[in-house]
Amino acid sequence: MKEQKNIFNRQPDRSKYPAKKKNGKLDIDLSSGKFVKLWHGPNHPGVTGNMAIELTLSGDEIVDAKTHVGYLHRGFEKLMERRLWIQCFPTCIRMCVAEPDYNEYLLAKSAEELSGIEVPEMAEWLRTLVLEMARLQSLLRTVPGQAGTLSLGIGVQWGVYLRDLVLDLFEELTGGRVYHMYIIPGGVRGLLPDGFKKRMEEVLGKIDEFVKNIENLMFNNIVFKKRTKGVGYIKPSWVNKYGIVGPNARAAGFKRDVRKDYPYLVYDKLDFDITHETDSDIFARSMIRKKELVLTLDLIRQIMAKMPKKGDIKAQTPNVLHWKIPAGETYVRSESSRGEYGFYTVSDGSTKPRRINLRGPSYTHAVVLLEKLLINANIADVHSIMVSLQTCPPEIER
Amino acid sequence: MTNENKNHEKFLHEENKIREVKAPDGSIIKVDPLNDYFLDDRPEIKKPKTNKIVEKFLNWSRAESLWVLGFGTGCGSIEIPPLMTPRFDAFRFGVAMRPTPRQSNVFIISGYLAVKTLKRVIRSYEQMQGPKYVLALGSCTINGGMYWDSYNTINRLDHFIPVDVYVAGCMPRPEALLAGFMKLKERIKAGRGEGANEYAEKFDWYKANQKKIINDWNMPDYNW
Amino acid sequence: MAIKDILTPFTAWKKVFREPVTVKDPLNDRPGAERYRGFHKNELKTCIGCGSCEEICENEAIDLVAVKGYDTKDGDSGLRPMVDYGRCCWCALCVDVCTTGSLTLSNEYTWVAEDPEEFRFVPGAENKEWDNNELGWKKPTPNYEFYGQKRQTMEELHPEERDHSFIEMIKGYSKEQAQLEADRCVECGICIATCPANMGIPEYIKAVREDDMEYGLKVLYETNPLPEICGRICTHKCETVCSVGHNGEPLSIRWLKRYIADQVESADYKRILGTDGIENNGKTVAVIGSGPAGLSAAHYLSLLGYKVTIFEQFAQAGGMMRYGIPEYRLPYNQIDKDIDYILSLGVDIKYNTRIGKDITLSELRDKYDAVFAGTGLHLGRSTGIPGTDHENVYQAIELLNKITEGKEIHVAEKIVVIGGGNVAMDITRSLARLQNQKYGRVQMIATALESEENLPADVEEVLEAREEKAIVNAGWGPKEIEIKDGKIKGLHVVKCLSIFDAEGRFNPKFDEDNKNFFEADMVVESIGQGMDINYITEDIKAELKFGPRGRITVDENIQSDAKWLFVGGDIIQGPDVIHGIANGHKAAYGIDNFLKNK
Amino acid sequence: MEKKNKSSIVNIKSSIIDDIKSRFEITDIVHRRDNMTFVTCEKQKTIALITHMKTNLGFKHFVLLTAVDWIEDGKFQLTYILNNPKQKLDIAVRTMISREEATMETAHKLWKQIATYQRELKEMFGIDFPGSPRVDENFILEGWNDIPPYRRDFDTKVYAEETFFPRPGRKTNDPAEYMKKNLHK
Repeated sequence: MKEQKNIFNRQPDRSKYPAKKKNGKLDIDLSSGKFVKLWHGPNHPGVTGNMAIELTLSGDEIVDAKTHVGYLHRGFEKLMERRLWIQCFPTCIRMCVAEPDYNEYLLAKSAEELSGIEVPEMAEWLRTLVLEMARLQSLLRTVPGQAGTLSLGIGVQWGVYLRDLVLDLFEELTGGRVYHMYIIPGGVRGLLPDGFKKRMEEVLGKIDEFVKNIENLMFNNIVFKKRTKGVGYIKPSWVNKYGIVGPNARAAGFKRDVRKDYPYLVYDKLDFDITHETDSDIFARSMIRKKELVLTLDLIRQIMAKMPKKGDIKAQTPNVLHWKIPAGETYVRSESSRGEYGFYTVSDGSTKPRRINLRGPSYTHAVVLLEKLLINANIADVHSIMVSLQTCPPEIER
Repeated sequence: MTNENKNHEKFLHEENKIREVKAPDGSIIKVDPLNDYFLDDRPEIKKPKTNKIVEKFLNWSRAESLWVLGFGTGCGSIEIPPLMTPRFDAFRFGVAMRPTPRQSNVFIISGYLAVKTLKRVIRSYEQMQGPKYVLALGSCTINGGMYWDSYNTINRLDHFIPVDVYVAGCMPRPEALLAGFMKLKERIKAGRGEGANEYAEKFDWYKANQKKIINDWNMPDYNW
Repeated sequence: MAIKDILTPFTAWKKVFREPVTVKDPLNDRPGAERYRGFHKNELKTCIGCGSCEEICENEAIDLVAVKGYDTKDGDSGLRPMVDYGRCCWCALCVDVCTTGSLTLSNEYTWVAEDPEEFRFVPGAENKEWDNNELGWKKPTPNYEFYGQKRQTMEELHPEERDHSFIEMIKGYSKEQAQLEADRCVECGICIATCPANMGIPEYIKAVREDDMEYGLKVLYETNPLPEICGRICTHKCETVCSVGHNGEPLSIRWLKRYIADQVESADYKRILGTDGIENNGKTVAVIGSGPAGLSAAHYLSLLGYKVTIFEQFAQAGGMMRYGIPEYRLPYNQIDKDIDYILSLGVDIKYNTRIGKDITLSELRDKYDAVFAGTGLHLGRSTGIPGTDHENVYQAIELLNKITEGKEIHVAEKIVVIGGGNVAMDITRSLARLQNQKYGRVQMIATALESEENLPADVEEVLEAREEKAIVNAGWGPKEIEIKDGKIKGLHVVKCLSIFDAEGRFNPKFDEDNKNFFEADMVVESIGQGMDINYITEDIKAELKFGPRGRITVDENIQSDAKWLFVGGDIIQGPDVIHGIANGHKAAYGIDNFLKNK
Repeated sequence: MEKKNKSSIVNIKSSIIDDIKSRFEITDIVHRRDNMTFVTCEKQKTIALITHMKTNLGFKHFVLLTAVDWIEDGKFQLTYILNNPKQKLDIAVRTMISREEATMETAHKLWKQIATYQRELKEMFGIDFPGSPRVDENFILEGWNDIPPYRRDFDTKVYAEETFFPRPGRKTNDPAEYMKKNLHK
């Protein structure tokens, strides 16, 4: 794959500066006055999550970056070790605020796989619906959010409003606005309410229009193009080396999508193609997310059309108050809007999990990869790059 | 004043440790960065105006211009964008977001506080201009919420900074948050929004609580 | 980089003319959705305070507190959940697990306060504005359960297989069934208080679930030394209050108890219960009667080191359990299993020894340090209606005794049983079996004063009697036994309207116009039994106090006013096995206290 | 068609397992799913095994590295999950290391993100990976002076109650005990 030429880069070449010491480390002497330390974060106004990047600047160019996480650490993996399996269900959701449903699904799936419980078909369809809705609402924040990082706030205003409409639908279906707590081990917690399909179609129609508008606003916008093309370039060879997954890998030309590669739930009954871009810069990643948004709209429509009308919503599990899951371990994964999202679950045969470990895409994207991408970037692009990787600190530190 | 607590010393960053520096004239100067680079005044208690009408007017104006610090500390911060965008449009109620503590007078603690964040929250809170108010969202700020048994999140916010209004929920909806703002306005107008003075009055108690759990007290005692 | 790229972003301006999307009054315009999980509501009257909500809450947000106006009673702990909104995460697991369905969430979501202490409240008791909200989260239906609602079906012999023989009809649970049944328990412990013996029910059910029979047996023997017997014929009052029974079927607590006892070989009992080599403390106690009360007392006294001697009037031990309960319900080998273990603790038993005839009570008083009397109700009561003196009118209890002893009894072709209690059902079904053996068909009618709903017998007993083709015809008062030519023709009855008067005294009212006639050539009376305490001589009687219905008054230690005499079992309480066991248990500790302080 | 796919993946998997079996001593092979297998390898050979899988068997994608504390056996289990994106196959390599001397060879040279995992393990479990970048720096916690929190012997509830001032004034009753007090004769 040919590497994209950096046509819009307005930066002078400073690749030889700062000089390297003999041991290979950068020669950064803060007291020389040539370098400045700048902390990006940890406070944030509700876009990514609390996370700090310790930047070392030379002029407005970044010569060194260190990420600092842990501002949102609650110790979920420890807490879940002292909760019953059913009690983990409300707990694990909070590991990622933006798309909590993937946590619900993965916990349920792990428990079901380890104990060999079959979930009714209706529940599988509803789960798929909820997961796609979760992706939809997450993308409605991040697609315009990318423009928002360049101070193009109007897309964010539209997106947040539409996301709110999706949240209203969530509220109808699941009873919760942000934390839905809907996918429970064994099944789901309710059928579609009356008239849900119609209201869903209304909202989807509005989002269709939004996609057109955002196309005009962002992707045909000269400022956006100039600020994003060629910036934050990820070499395709890094994809395996840095463990890049999801949209970020797809934007680099890798056709990888858990929904297609390891079909779970009812994705094998849905008709879709993996989104694909090759430029691997911020623009390409934004484009991928927009395509994902369109794909999600299509998938939701397919689900609504193909879904059975009624059926059981939950398989009978053992009494949840003393549900023992047979000893064993498993890893289950799903495709969140950020990429491969998986739970590694170990059970020792008791009523509580031995260990649940979350593999979040931000864990690989937002620490080592981000540090790498920020080198030689302009200070004004830090936030764009961070958002283009869809950084979500709560899932890094949990 | 600083560096008294031996427990903190272990975690003190290299650049903040007391060290000796050679001056150009050859004399040795002892440098205590935490002491030397910051003012170590205690916060002041600002008494309300004696004139009732003036004070009432001031309170009314304070209540109608709530400038919120853009520092989302927990889950609840995800409900702040909807609140500030057209659907709920908090601007019409006099609520605006500001990027720095210096410009804001309301701090929304939007849920759980990890110890690491608490330290930043205290710094930010102390840097805010008085009179300042704290709005606490969700179960976590009241009694620990979901993370009541976590080793890394605090249980009771009112032990660390004075809180004006609590909003129940996990997480509270934007509407509930708006109701919290209404309550806060009511409180300020009634002259009960005295958080900053309370902090100054019980300063030692708050500091003791804060220092008990923040092991690397890598900052001056009071940042203003 | 076309000119288009510069111009198209301005298309956003066309939105300027669109209607704004702003919610006018966000605080009032947007109630929560139908399923919204807002603040808690609780129907305090339905709630039984089982604490399942507290148990499932991962945040320890729920406390159980006493609420005014709701007292502790059987099946209701009197506690109600208090929710701490400094902990709650609105997951509604508490709603989904609620055994009675009383707990729900409303769709109200705004609660703002300046004082953090305000956020604790007892839903339903504090008149919150959302108490009457219709909308909000309720447990999803159907087929959404956190624990099994259906009992494991107990395999039993088909009516055709069982109705002519005395083989045990209940087959008992398999391991798999027992574990599935035990899994349904929510471990609330509400049943414990209702059990007369206060057995550790959730604990032994847990032992079944975890397949730890030895621990299960230990729990059983803590309060009940006759698990095989109780596991079959206990009146299982616990099951009537089982919290799981509020939405589904109650747990089969009795069958689980039987399962544990059935799994352990009698040879292992001593090892498991650790009762080898108990030291004798040199004191002696006499126990009159080897019924449940006597055996229970003997068991616990032996564990305390007393040398116990039982005096039994019949040739075998067990009292009413052996001589009153038919073999198809309680096989004799199972009685022997429990009794043999108790006897193996060093208990002496003297058969065919009747107090008052073979030995007097005062002799016992002089020879032993204390005496426990659990003599039971062995005298049949008669209705006293005309015709009861006929030779073919029998007392149920006598017939049952004879069946046990293997004696030939008279079995007529058509039989009427007067009575609707468990004993009446026992004799009805026993005679039905004998009729089957003798005539190949059943012509049994059991009639009772009580109406169908209020029959004192257990529901399943009546059901099974009917399955065995006996007729149970409730709500009739016996009037007269018609006798023609010295032979019984049948029983005249009139409709019974009510049994007790306004003050609760026994005073049946009849509708004399509504008559009926049950054809029969044999009548069995089973309207209850009386006690025979003639062995208590007048001089001892003078020391005692007597309560209503001639029952001896005892204190909470089952100690009578003659300090050396302890009295328990059916003659003071019940009648049933489990009260007897409880009395025996208490008496053992009462006697121990008494003798230690003597 | 689908069935054929299924059997082919099982075949590929078994040939891969055979390959590593012939080169390394692996035990405890657990087939969790058609496309997922857990194997256990001894500590010294683990990194070599992973390197072999990456370079020769097409396991290009590294899924995760984490530890499980088996305090009863005095062991930490390290789990490396590797993914073969072409064959769509997962193999998880487990290795047991001593809890007392919790050190492991670093693998950060194979995949860059492993450095992050190893930093987390160092902080949360106290497992050392000498040579791993920034492994001694704070990752998540700040000023932590207790035993590493993910170890099983660290009791988070006790720690939280001692440290974080739970709001007083709560009292609960156990229904069974409460009824015992009020009802038992």
